[in-house]
Amino acid sequence: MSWALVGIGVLGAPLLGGLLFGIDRKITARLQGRKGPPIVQPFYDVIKLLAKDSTYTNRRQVFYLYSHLLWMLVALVILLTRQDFLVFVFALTFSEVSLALAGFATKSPYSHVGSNRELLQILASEPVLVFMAFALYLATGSFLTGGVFLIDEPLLFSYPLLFLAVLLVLTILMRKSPFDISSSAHAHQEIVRGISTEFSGKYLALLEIAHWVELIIILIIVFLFWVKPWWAGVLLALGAYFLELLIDNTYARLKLGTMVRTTWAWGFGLSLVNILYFTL
Amino acid sequence: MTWNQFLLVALALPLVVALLNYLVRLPQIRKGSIIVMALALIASAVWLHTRVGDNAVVLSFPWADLTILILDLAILAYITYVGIERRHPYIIALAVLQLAGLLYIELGLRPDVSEVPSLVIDRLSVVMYLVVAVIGSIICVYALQYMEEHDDRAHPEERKGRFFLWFVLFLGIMNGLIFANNLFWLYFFWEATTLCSFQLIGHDDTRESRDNALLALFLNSIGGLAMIAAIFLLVNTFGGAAASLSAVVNSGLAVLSTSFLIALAFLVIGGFTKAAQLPFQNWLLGAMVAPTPVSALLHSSTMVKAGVYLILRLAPAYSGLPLSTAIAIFGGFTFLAASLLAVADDNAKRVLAYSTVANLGLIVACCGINTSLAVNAAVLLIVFHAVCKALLFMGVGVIEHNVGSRNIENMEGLAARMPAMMLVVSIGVFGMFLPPFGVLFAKWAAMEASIREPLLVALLVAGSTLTALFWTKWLGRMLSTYPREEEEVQPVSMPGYYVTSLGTLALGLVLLSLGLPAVVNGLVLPSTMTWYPPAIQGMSGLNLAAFSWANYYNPEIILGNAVVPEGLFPLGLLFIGLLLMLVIPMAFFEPEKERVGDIYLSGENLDEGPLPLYFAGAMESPSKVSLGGYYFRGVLNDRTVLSLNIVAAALMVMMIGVVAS
Amino acid sequence: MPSRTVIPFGPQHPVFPEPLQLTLTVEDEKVVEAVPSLGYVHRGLEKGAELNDFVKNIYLAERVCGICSFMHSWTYCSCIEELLNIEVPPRAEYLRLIFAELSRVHSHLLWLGLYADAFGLESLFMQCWRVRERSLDMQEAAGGGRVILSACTIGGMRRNLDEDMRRAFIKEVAEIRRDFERLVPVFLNDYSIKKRTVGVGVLSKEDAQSLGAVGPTLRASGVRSDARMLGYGPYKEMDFEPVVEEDGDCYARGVVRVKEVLQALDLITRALERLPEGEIKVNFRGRLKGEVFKRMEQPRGEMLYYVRASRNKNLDRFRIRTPTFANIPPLLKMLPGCDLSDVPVITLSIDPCISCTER
Amino acid sequence: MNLVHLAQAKSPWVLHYDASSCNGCDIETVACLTPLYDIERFGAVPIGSPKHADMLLVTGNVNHKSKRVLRNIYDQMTEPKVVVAIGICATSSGVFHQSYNVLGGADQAVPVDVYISGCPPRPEAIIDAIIMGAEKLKKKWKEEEHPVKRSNQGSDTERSTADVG
Amino acid sequence: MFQAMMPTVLKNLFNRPVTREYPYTYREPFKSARGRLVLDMRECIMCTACEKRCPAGAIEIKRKEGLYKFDPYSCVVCGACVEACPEKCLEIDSDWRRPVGEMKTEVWHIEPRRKKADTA
Ligand code: SF4
Ligand code: SF4
Ligand code: SF4
Ligand code: SF4
Ligand code: SF4
Ligand code: SF4
Ligand code: SF4
Repeated sequence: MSWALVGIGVLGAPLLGGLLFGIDRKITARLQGRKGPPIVQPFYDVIKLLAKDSTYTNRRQVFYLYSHLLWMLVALVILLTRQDFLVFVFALTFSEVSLALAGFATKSPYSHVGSNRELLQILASEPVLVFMAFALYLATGSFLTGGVFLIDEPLLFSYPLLFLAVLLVLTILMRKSPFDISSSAHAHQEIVRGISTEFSGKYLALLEIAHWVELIIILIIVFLFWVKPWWAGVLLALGAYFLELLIDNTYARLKLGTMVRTTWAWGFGLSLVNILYFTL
Repeated sequence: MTWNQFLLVALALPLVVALLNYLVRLPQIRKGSIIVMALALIASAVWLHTRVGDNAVVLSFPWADLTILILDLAILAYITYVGIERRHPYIIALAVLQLAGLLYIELGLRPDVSEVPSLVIDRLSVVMYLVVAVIGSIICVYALQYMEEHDDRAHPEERKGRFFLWFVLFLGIMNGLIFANNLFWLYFFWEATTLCSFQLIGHDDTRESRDNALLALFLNSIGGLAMIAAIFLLVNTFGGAAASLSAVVNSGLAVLSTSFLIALAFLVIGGFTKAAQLPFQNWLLGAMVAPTPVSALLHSSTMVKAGVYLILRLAPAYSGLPLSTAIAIFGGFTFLAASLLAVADDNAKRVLAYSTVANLGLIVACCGINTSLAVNAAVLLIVFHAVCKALLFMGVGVIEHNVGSRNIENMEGLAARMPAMMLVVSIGVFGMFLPPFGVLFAKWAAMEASIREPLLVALLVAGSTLTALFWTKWLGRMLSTYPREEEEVQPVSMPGYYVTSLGTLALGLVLLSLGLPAVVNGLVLPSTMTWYPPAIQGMSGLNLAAFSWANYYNPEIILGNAVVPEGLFPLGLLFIGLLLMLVIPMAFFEPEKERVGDIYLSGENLDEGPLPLYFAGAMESPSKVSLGGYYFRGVLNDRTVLSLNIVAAALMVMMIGVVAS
Repeated sequence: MPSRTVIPFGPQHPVFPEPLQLTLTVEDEKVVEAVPSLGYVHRGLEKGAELNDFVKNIYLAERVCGICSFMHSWTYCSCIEELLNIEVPPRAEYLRLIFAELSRVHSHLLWLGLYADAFGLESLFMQCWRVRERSLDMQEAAGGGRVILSACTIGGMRRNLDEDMRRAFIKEVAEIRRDFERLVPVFLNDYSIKKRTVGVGVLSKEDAQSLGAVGPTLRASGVRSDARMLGYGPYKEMDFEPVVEEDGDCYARGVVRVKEVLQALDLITRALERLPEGEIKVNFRGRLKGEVFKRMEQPRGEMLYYVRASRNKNLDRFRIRTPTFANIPPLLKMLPGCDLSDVPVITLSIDPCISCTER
Repeated sequence: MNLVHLAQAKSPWVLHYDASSCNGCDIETVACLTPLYDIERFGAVPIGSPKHADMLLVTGNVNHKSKRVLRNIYDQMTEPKVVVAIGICATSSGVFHQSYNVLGGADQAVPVDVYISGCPPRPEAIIDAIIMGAEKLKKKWKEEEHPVKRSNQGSDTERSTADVG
Repeated sequence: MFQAMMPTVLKNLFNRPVTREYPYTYREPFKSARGRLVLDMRECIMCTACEKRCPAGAIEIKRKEGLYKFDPYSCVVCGACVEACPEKCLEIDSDWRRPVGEMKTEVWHIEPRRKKADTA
């Protein structure tokens, strides 16, 4: 891969992610029996936000918000260039930590609670991703993401349980019900909009764009479970995406404690059992 | 410079400076002598680094053996005296047992140690010496200013003299410890660090500090006893020649006798106590009552590092044995448990202490994994952890003096009041768990190496996520400011000593991380090369030696084109990320053009004007928004600590069981 | 010292459609203290009513609340009717019952939707409101307004129901029931909803009684109490039996309302089938004098009206005690000790209606 | 900047505040979100924080207590922003005009851009108002300042029976 | 049931959305709906019955000047005035008023005419 391709990836991912978000809103609307917004709605939103005036409460908030987007992109680049998956998880964590710090930087009770919840979401989701790195190593003999392209059998076949665990944490990463507790697409939250309560204008737009990138990252993670032929992986990713939408629309939002308990018991358990089974 | 001259600088100079400060209590003398000593130590470290090659330097001073023995007995006698005076039966018992053991070995077994080299200086010692000398010296400079501000009620000058006596002595003893090869010498330095830490923890002479000093003495005496037991087993079975660290290490699998293995286990347990592994962590937490430079010294470069240093050094000896796996699991468990406890604490210094315990656990786990990658990761962790922790402790010390509290909650909004400290602490915290800093690199290597033990993988994964939780939580509290707080609050200015010491360390941390390949190739790999030559990499073929400068910053590798089979830490890419993180906000953020907005308080803000963060509450009364961190006390409380300790103790018993069977 | 967070929860807050402030003190995320602050929608309606001609007050009473608007006008009108000794024709009384129960259907469906939103199940909210639109169409077709009907007047009704419409209504009610029954199992059985509501915000029978809870909040705690049991209007002919649940948690309160929707649909069908022929309005004359006190069951519980008059056209005193007013003390009993995420669920579980509480 | 204009008209994020209504208007506003009306078709989504909102939907009269809140929310919204007064209470004060605690319509607290009458207005009418408000949003973009209109005295439409008859 | 919502959402997905496409399609309001008050003042005799019955104070009559002011932004469309008017000048229409950017009062100048009673 050359720099140019990486550049295309970095620019293209948000666009694709935005489009997928538009489709998400359309499908969600249809699941609720509504017509829903046009598919390009996320782009309208972000362009509008970019043109809107913005306020900030202090400089560090702005700094960490940029850092959130930036490290999300770094994580994307690591993934796109098929590098070390463990490092990818670290970069993703840095991105989420930055977001939490951006929320903490304002002395707003809503952001504060949101940031704390974000941290617990990291706590809930990161282990499974790290396990995935180990699974990659065990299956391919390398921590590099590129390894999955070298083996013939899809990762899914050796790690069905881990795949389930990944699906479980995808709900968290995609901020979908039942685990959309730190900030959700839907406004009706007990903590208003959580971390993003204090962002406005272009800063909110930055956050939205970061979410788009995050979505692409998430889909790539699913894709890795079945890379050969490539369309199988794409189908798998889209299937998982649709499944998340269904779950989002049929589950009530669960509570913080339930989330941590569920992901640690099931996510951890399933991954570990699968990895142990694989090594034996 | 000759070796003798070097030893004069490394061992005798601190002793002299310590005594000088105790006897002549003049601030000018104190400052001058300590700064000179610091510079001399740093210079000697550089000299040592250039001087020691792949072959260890062996130095023998048989004439000093008797002196060492007498000093040993003196220390033990003193500890017994303390135990009697403070009516602590366990300390008395432990000290008397050690005394009896030592006397029995010397008089009953009469080992012939004339063949045993007193000191051996190899590359690992060089790494340790660099850590102790450089970081220790910087802490000394910091302490000069800190102790000026420290509240010593009566006879301030006398107390300062006493403080610097033990403080500087500590450095010298630590230098001895990392060179010692003769087990009796090692034991002496070991006990001397115990003594120094006892004196320093009790420095404030309050009830609390005296109690905690006693606790440290008690728990470390267990380690001392373990060491005596190990020496006894070795000398009893193999004769005097076995009382040599290098002999123990090099004998390796050749002497697979039970008593050798048990001796090995005892030595490791001795290391556990010093390294404050669960269930011995309490002395380190109690030590937090001491003045901050002491904590910084204990955590970063001396006491606890002595513990892991010993375990690390012994790693080749137990390589491939069940003991090794047991150590790995034990370390992993400590890593997880300490991280968990750190989440529930709101005392900044205790959080740092738990984090130290956790990281030492990780180092121990690496030693237990015992592959080239893992052991190199352990060395790297020792180096970077020392830098970060020294920085963090010193930062917290400054904050504590200004805020008047160690409670994390009281540090809220520090970013506005002490922006410089915020920067320093942020670097320290980022250094502990975020890419591309060294600790994370080492953690990455450790995790990739841990693939050998799936159970260990689980422990490390759980522990490392918890790490992110408590660090971010703390940093978040400090960042939290209300709009316009910066304009309203006067930033606190910083004395030169602080700027020098903290600035050096912060800059050093960034530079060391940037130059990771140099650190790996120049320091870390050579220090393990003797036992883990790159040719026989561990099970995971991941080869740290392949990661040269060229590799890290090679665009081809950043782009993932080069085929590196096992794993790769794309340092260059991560640094580009870090750089952009600093540049982009500066480029796009125009604070003048934008409005500072009040925070959202559901429409009931009263914070225009003199009442920041107030909202109209019930009956229109102004109520203040207050924020509190999450500590999960419902789940993590004393009972959790107790059960974790029990599990740790059980693991340790099992470890010995594994060895004995 | 445990660290505590103080959160101003409201008045402007996405989970509350109406302004209400709870100053929440939380530790981690456990609520330690909740202090309410009211008065954001106080309009001085009762005082305003005393300035008016008593006939105009029908329109004012309707606007005590836009949700159970019809019930307010019914209660007000029946107070005046009692003062003036007016005998309301039976057809009008039946029509009133039909509209009142229709209000209950739309009010409960509305609430079930908001409740679903409070625990984050947006699609369920959408479905509840979608069903509710049918009942609004019925109200508009027959009463002239989607939510504020202005159909009730002193002495009877302003709007009649012709035979075609009556038949259409019976059919429409059956369809509402069919649509709603699809959602019933969701409220009763869904795993995630139960996870969020069972055992949350428990109000014991004793507390419910001593703190003066009313309506579904009271009935969900196992107390058989409903003002409709008094048999005002045509209720005496309806064999009315209140819905009672025992557990007193949020889940039980939801179940009570789900069952009440079905019950209300039954009552409407029955009333439509038995609808007597005849006049819908009688003319009245006379002077207002005396005082009257009325209890009626609104969707949210029992409501008290007190009217005193001595001046012919104007009222001397006009007082309303609304159900939410009575349900706030039980709410404050339930909040401490719950999780922050439970606050919206518990608060909404009493179906707070601030506009009537503050009038 | 046609794209920006398009985006602004297509993405009005609404914040609803009940300044002291009877609920009638509130529930009709909420009804606009529901499947039958679905204002998300026009990109309008309800939003919790004023900092994200483009459009403030006010229902109900302004009273002494809600005036400050309304003003505060309005101030926290960033430009461009429009205010829509929904229902008679918010345009004037309807049946509550003689109550002691009622100050009048929403324009007593914030400048109003769109008025919609009705007690309560039908959801269709509210959709009309939101579309109209969204159109106004793009006009307001980067206007220097928003003069605060504090009166609701528009010029009267003069008509006479002679004109009609 | 684990996910009781599933059948409903799937049904929704595969059915057409129920959204009424207002403003692209227009659904006639019910005939009886109270949309807005329309005035036709040709027959008005300035008796002020409507003014007296209006709960919202939307009608203001100045007999001497022949002024009849109606504020559509105060009218709650209750219909009390319609019932009160002897001349059937007022009527409730089922269509609704469109939003405006500026509120305007309807002012009618009513030519002085004799009351109906007089003509009779
Ligand atoms: S009347 Fe009630 S609301 Fe008003 S001030 Fe008194 S106690 Fe408060
Ligand atoms: S008005 Fe009545 S109910 Fe209210 S506080 Fe006073 S006595 Fe109690
Ligand atoms: S409870 Fe009050 S505000 Fe709510 S709908 Fe009923 S009357 Fe209206
Ligand atoms: S109980 Fe609620 S809905 Fe019923 S009249 Fe009162 S405020 Fe209105
Ligand atoms: S306009 Fe009518 S429906 Fe709307 S709040 Fe006012 S009284 Fe209620
Ligand atoms: S319809 Fe009602 S509010 Fe409107 S003018 Fe007539 S009486 Fe007044
Ligand atoms: S009641 Fe009719 S006739 Fe009399 S003033 Fe009013 S509109 Fe004119």
